[in-house]
Amino acid sequence: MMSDEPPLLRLLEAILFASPHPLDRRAIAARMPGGADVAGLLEQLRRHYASRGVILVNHGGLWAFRTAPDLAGLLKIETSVERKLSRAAVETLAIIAYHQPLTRAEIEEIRGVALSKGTLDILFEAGWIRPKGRRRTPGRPMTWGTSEAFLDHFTLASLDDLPGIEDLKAAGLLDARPALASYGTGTPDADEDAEDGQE
Amino acid sequence: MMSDEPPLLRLLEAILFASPHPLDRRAIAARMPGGADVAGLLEQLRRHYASRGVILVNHGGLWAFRTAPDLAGLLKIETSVERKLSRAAVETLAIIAYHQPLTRAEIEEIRGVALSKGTLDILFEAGWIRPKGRRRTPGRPMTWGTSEAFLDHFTLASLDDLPGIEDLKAAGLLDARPALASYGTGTPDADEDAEDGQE
Amino acid sequence: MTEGAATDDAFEDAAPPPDRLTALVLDIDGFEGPIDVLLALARDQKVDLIHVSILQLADQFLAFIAVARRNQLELAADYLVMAAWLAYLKSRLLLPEPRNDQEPSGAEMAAALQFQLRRLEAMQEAGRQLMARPRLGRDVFGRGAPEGVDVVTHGVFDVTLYDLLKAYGEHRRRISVTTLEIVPTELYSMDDAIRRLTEMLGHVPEWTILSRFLPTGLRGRLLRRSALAATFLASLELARQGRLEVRQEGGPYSPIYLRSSAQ
Repeated sequence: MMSDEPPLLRLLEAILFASPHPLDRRAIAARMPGGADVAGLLEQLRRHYASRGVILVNHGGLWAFRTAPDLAGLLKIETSVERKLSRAAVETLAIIAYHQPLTRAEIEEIRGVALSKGTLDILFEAGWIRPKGRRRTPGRPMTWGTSEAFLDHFTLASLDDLPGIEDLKAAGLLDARPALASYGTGTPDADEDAEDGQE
Repeated sequence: MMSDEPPLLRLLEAILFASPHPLDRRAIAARMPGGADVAGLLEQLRRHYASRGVILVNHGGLWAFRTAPDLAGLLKIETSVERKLSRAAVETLAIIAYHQPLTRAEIEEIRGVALSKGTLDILFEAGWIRPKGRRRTPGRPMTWGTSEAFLDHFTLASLDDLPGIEDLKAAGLLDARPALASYGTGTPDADEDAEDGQE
Repeated sequence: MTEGAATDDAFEDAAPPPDRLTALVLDIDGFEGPIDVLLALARDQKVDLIHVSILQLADQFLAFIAVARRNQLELAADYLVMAAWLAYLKSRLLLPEPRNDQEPSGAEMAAALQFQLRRLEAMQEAGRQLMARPRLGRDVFGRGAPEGVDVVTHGVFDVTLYDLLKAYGEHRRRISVTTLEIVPTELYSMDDAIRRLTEMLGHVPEWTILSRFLPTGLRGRLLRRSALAATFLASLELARQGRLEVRQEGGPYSPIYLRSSAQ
């Protein structure tokens, strides 16, 4: 009854099962004999698991086994109590996800209110957002974007998978467009970072 | 292509996969709908995985998925992969990143405490710091800076992408209790007052 | 392009009932600023935001502010800024547009407000949908007991960028606190001066110049000057208690002499 499976597929399966975190193709290839068709094997493995209770997912180029989402209600796994995110944090996360990369001042402009100090910190600590380089504008403000862990956590294959993103794009709601601030309501009193007063 | 697998088998598979420790039959039954033939399902699942890279093992009545023993050599499984870096080392790395190039003595001056012997060695072995030439001062001390691998690990495009002090402040990382502050309970002023008052 | 007096007639009867405004005012802490309140008011119009009446919205917001005032509720400044802006927008929408005006037209301002509201509504909805997705650690799970494989590209240490920046932040905070603590100890305190003077008092029956009472071996100009000031103040305090006498002849800046009280 042994091993009708090709050896490389078994090895790939074992590597992904054993890894404590998702792996990209390069990390997988480094564990496999040279010349292995990693992409092909991954696809083969993904298909094998597609209908099972554990599935192989690809989130932003990182591969990992996960329990099937449709079992969510049935699985009673003892989890650490999850801290509920504040409304401000949820909104801020959505804004960063859909508009990235963007600066703190731009987040505040979209929300029409100053960000309280801990909001970005909570999202950063959760590992969902990260700095994405500086804007080439005066003051060179820092921009923020989402991380790979964000895709993994919210079970998104890529940013294109964000709920409703196509519709939002088509409706022009993701356009960088000066909103109220440029018509004289003034920016929210963003305390210290007056640096990006680019209006 | 979905679910030719019986639902209970899928659930069992997910339970065993997600469990942080091996489970006995009673613990499994407690997580399944009443009346499920746990013994039969376990045997069915064991057979399915028998020839794969991951197998279902039963050790003393406790069930768990394990990578197939014949692959162990190829996997080079290590007992503890993710070591925690000491606080002193993380801080030292941060100081090198922000102030480079700088000498060991300068690191100690900035931190206000002597560096313990291994700290720089650990960072060097991790590949995150590297010598950056000698200072043209008496004794010609060696200076340190961060490496390409450092940028890689922290997925920074360049050193310029490290947030500035203002960014850290804005993100709440310079606050005593950033998480609390965001809920409006933090009163950072109070601490400072207390310190001034003691003379 | 968005607004005209004609379209507003349709909403004439749709003014929000006063208790709705009162409810909003009482719930003010549940809102994330004036735009959020505007969004709630706009939803009350029960039309797609594209068709919302900006003019009516402005009226509703101004009515909301009035209710807040009547309830003696202190509103943050940005609510008042928004109210002023909406009042201005209203006048721009109602009055004929002046020719060759550099200012944005009322219609442009209304369009900007409408865009802002639609974008915020879209983001709030996106946030809800995001949170409703199957989530790792809640709905889907990774391997509970990974055996661990040496992962080549990820290094050995489990340190995130957050950890790194947090460490630096804590370091900065600590050194800023240290600076605060060092400065005061550089000064010679009045308590020290009183203690020192009291100890010396019994031994100075004759007039002795103040500088002789200063502690020796003080380093730094600031410290010496603070010692002089503290000792002088201490001498006044002890003179008030009747324990020593102070004498200065020749007006300001001339030498000051001390001696023990004759008792």
